[in-house]
Amino acid sequence: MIEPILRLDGVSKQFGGLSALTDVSFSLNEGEVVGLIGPNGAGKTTLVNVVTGNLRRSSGRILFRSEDVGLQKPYQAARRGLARTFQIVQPFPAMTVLENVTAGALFGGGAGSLGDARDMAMESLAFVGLDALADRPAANLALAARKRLELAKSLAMNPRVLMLDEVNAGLNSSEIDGALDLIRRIADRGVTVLIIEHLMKVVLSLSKRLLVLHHGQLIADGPSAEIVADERVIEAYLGAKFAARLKELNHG
Amino acid sequence: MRSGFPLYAAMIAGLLVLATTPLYADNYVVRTAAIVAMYGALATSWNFIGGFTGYPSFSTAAFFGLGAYVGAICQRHGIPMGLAWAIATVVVAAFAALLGGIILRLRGHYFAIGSIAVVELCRLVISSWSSLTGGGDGLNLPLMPWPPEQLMRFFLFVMLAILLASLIATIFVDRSRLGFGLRCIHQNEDAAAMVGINTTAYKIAAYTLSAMFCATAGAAYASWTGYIDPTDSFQIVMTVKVVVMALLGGAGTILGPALGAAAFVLLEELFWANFLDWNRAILGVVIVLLIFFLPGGLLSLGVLRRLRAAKVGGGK
Amino acid sequence: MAEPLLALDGVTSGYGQIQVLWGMDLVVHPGEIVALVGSNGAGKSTLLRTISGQLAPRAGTIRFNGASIGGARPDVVLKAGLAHVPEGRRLFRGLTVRDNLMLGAYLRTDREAIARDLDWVFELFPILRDRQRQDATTLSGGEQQMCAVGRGIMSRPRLLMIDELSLGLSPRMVEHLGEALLALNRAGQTILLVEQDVMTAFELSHRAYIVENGRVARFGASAELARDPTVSEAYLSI
Amino acid sequence: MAIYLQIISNGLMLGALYACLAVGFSLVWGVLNVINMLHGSFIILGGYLTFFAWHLYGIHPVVMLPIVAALMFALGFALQKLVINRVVSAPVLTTLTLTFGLDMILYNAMTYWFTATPRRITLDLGAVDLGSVVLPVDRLIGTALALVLTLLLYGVMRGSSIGRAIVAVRMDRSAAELMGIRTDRIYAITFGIGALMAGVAGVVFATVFPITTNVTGIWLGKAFVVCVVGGLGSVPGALVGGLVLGLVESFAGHWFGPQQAITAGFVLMLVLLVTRPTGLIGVRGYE
Amino acid sequence: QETIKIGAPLALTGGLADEGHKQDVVWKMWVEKVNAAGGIPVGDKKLKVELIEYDYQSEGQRASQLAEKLINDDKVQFLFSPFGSGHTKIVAGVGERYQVPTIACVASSESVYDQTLKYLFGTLSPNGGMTTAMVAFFKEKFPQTKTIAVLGRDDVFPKSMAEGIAKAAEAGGLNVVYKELYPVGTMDHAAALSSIKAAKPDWIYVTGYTQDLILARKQMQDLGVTAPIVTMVTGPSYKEFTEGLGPLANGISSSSWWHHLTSYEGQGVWPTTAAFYEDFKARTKGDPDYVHGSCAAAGEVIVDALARAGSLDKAKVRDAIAATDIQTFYGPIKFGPNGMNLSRELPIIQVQDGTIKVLAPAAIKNADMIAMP
Ligand SMILES: Nc1ncnc2c1ncn2[C@@H]1O[C@H](COP(=O)(O)OP(=O)(O)OP(=O)(O)O)[C@@H](O)[C@H]1O
Ligand SMILES: Nc1ncnc2c1ncn2[C@@H]1O[C@H](COP(=O)(O)OP(=O)(O)OP(=O)(O)O)[C@@H](O)[C@H]1O
Ligand SMILES: CC(C)C[C@H](N)C(=O)O
Ligand SMILES: [Mg+2]
Ligand SMILES: [Mg+2]
Repeated sequence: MIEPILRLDGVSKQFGGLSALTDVSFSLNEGEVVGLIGPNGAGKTTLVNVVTGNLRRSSGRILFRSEDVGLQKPYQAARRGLARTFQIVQPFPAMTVLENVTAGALFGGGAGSLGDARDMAMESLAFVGLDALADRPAANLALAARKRLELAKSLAMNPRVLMLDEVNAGLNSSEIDGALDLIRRIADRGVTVLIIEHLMKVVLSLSKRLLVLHHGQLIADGPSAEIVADERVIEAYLGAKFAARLKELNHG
Repeated sequence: MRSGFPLYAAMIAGLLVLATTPLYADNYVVRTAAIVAMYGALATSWNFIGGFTGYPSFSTAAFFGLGAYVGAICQRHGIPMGLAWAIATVVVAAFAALLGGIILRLRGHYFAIGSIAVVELCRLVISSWSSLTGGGDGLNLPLMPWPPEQLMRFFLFVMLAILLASLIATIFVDRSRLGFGLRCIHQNEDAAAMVGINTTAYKIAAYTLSAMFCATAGAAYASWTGYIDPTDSFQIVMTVKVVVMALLGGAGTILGPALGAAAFVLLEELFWANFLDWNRAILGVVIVLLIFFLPGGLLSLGVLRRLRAAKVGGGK
Repeated sequence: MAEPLLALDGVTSGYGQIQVLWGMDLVVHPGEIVALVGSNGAGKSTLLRTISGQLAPRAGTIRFNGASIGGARPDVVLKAGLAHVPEGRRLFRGLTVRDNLMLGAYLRTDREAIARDLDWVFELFPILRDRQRQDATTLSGGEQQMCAVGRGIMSRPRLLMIDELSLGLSPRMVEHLGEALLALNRAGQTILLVEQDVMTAFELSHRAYIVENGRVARFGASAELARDPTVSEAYLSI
Repeated sequence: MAIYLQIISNGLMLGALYACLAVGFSLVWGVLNVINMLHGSFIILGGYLTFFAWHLYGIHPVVMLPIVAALMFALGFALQKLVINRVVSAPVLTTLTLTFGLDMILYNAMTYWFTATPRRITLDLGAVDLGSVVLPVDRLIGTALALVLTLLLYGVMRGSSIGRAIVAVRMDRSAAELMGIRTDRIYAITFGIGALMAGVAGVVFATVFPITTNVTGIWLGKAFVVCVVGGLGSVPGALVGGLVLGLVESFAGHWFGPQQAITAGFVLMLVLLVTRPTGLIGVRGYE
Repeated sequence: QETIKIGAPLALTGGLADEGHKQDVVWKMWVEKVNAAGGIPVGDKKLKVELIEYDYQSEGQRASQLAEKLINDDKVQFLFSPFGSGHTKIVAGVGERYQVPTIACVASSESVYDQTLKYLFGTLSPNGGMTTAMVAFFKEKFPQTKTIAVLGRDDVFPKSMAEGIAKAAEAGGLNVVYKELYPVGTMDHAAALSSIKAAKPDWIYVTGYTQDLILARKQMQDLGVTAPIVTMVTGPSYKEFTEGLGPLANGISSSSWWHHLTSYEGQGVWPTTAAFYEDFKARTKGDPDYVHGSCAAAGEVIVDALARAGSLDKAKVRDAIAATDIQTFYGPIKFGPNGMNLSRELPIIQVQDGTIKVLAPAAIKNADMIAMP
């Protein structure tokens, strides 16, 4: 079989007494779009932080293209092509939208010169449909635009794996539809996407495969359809009412 | 977008004004010009770490003082002056790089305090290491057997050279990916790391740059006065003065710090000549007014805007 | 019909040059749950900030419980009985969950009543009881939201305003919070709710206002709005 | 061994004074996030008030304690409300520079009016001789006062709702507003308390050390070290930091000579800054 | 009408303010007297003297800046260097560069003069004169003296004195049981004093400037640190010391460069020591100390040199000063090759019930040495 692009092997993370991640193991295959769901506090964001080196895993191995990157620094993760977005978006406020993305291209995307970087930046701005706002200061974008900017920045780093931590939280339906389309197009470029989301609508429409975290443990990993029917998942995450709503949607 | 022309023009003009003082003014004016150039270089150096990177560094006096001492010690061991200055520069740069590796992990107020502590610590170490530094005795340097006018002119040009060097370095950094990276760090360090900037390395680079020219200036200053001692070589007041100068001109811009230095030194001279008893207080008032009414520095004034050139790095 | 608890009449507001609200009219009656829905940047949060005194209205009147509170300082508004749970939780770093909750009762002096309300918050959100000694900002997003709502409750407000209840919460958590709000409401708590997830909003509220670009686009009984095809077309496309 | 008892008691007495000197600085730093370069001058100002009251009108320092406290609180409160408040949320560079400028003014004024000549209050209280250890009475009193005042502040911060509000404002200004807290007032009160503590430290110091503008920088430096060693914005932190610094200086002075004493303090500070930026006690809520 | 301009960077504020004001007083006194007499004879005309003073606020860098200002802007022909060896070094450097004769009246450390400055002259005699003699004298008075503890301020003069005394003591067969320097700005001597106490020396020798010494003395008292002989240099030379300490000053011994009890005679505006004493007393109500004496003498050096040079030509004047060999109320003045006044017997003094007594040299002694109370 083909070598997975990212593989976690018995990864754990403690905060003092509290264990945010316990012996988590799974792997992502090149080009896959996988959903990561789980109740609040399950450890989803922590998981991302551990993979990108923002937090140091307490134990376990993290393999990127079968290289152990468990001790890498965030900037190394970025250069390797492990990009992520933040649950709370983090732009360079005083810089223009273009400059924000240029930074991604220049340092993460390995652009040779400022010039190339700007071209790459324009490209990914166009891709996410922000090119119109290129010269606006990032600070006074509305939330939806800021989330797109975050995406454009990650894209400019031409990542191999892209981890999206609730890029859709706070967007309204029409905006979400836009985002969905965008993420699909990203995936079509062959980028492996791990998408963390509470909006099942989003998760289900994007990913064939779901991972479910609960109290820091991976309680399920499999095809979406099965997962949403899984008793433990309903119990731990979806809740009976929502599960019911899903069912009638699938039938109706 | 932005043309460098007004910038260069202003820069050349400024340097020329200083360089020509010996032609028409007496020695004291020339001395003042040299002091302007010196502080200009110090402020411009500070700009790398304080202006571009946004790290509130107060280490200037430490680098200046160390430069002075390294240079002095070398000269006393018979090393020719120029070489001594070079050595001072390199040694202090290395010191800054090492130190940076340690204290640049700190942020905001902690970094500020740490960088101030460095000044105090250097003073204490230098003064208790008598065998090498003469401790509280200070050190005498070989006096230069030149007539005062010539001597003064010489050091004016030396200080101007250092200033010019620091300015060129600034322009270069500003246009390079280093400058861009530093500005990203300034804006949001975590996000900077996220886009693949090796923040540690970049910060150390900035800190080292901010130390080098201070060291050269310090060494030159030592040769100039011919006598240095710990208390006068490591002054917190000097450290803060330099920061104020940079703010006064406009931190993070190319010419701002140097401009601020000139303005500050001249003001100081003025108050000093006219209100001996209160000059310190008046400077205090100037600082307060600056903070309130000119937070962006002189270069945020309409007239001077065009010199502001360096907006967020490399954005062209 | 009884005198409304909160009544806005032609309120305009904004930040610096940016005007955000363009004459909002809105009423909340005692005992109601009223929902505010609308896309990002519509001005929902700005409205709440204006009501709670963080922004001063530039025109229009805000009457609360019979008195005009337009432009009053936040502490005055709060004393009048109007609590605001801000968007993004805004818990106090460095303080334990418990201390955060206690700060909700900053203006109160009735110690034993405060103690009772604290217990009541812990019943609503048991997880908080277990985490009460943890630094509140190290809680997960959902846990933080509970803490924030709890902090709002601790001031014993006549009207509780919650901004973005479900932002970043799991469906189950939203459901749980929803039940908690309903329980609160049954206990007589009047609530003004800003909500992105329109479905949840309509389920929870008696009446709802749809805000667009700083104006009220539609309002009415939530059930009816939910049934209205034009509305579901725009907001309910799951 | 006798000598060590003496060294330790020297260290503890000095340490208590340091704690008292630093606690106000630490509070302002922690809550307003402002490094108050005026702190050293505030201490000396408190000292001058005490000295002249004693020198001109024979008022005993202990009597001056509440008076100085009140005056300094008023000064601090006003200064914050009128001046510092305008930049209170600006980055450290701005606030630090501003307070430095203000300090230049105060410093210059004091040097001009009182001259740099050191002033001294000589109460000649003698010393208690425990054989192996000698404890100067004025220092003992100073130590006691320092401890009492510091603990008093702790009580206020911990127990009173003002204390709680101060912490809330320290963490999130606009959220604190929603709790009904008036942030501008809290800031002014905090800065007032900071100045007050500096002032009373000055009163205590006036009986032990010479009062002169030349030493403002020295005391300010101590405040830095104590804060970092103990941990920011926390009364217990200041207490621990002060005592540790006192002991370190005392022992270093004995073992390596007075030249190394002060150096040791700064080294300790830098080491802690890097290894344990939150100080020995760490940043906590109250305090 | 041309005048003779003398420039003086002075510490009128800051740490050395007291000392600065001493210099200020005497010089003004001297200038008035000279000008009242019509000025200084140079060649065939008499020129008035103008003294230009600036406050350098006890900050070395300012001292040098002001020296430059005095020379360039105010065109002074002479410099009076400020108080202390440290700052004298700084100012002397400037004077040398501009070849302006500089008279140092309060710098006595050889290290100031050992840097081959041709234009620097000092009216104080070398520190050495104050150490060996003192060791000998104390051993004679207190034969049981075996050990000495030395605590010195890490600053040019006090440091050289501390090292000087330690050497002299060892040479004189004493055992140095403690020798440390304390940094400038030390506020708490408890640690050092405790260590000294533990060493139980027969003689405690502390150097520093007045304020350090007052502080040290007080803390010695607090910690019950004492010895048969306690010497503080140069504390008791100043009335600020005795006034600042009151009874605590009693028994403290020291040495000085000059004392008003001496009875020298010679040329200049003050023919005798007594004459100077009277004038000074009349003007300031206080007793003059060596700083006053030495500073006034500096003026006399210039008067004499100008008379012999017969012109204001820098080089001529400089050589004239170098050739100085005069008697004044302050004693003989004759500069050695390094520009320092030649050594002579210096007074050893002690505070006895509140007043300064002279213990030696025999010629002017007015009291016998007592042990510390
Ligand atoms: N720095 C930290 N210190 C202590 N505990 C932490 C820290 N960061 C996270 N935690 C805890 O780890 C658990 C997982 O947090 P995490 O943010 O990963 O949850 P999550 O799955 O992202 O939740 P949400 O969907 O609400 O964002 C939570 O219980 C949280 O309290
Ligand atoms: N502090 C501010 N300064 C300037 N403009 C602001 C500020 N806060 C919000 N705005 C602007 O006001 C408009 C309304 O913002 P508001 O937060 O009220 O929208 P919202 O309805 O709450 O949207 P969301 O659902 O994203 O919270 C937006 O265009 C936003 O950019
Ligand atoms: C205070 C005096 C003793 C000055 C001393 N003569 C010196 O050389 O500094
Ligand atoms: Mg999360
Ligand atoms: Mg909102």
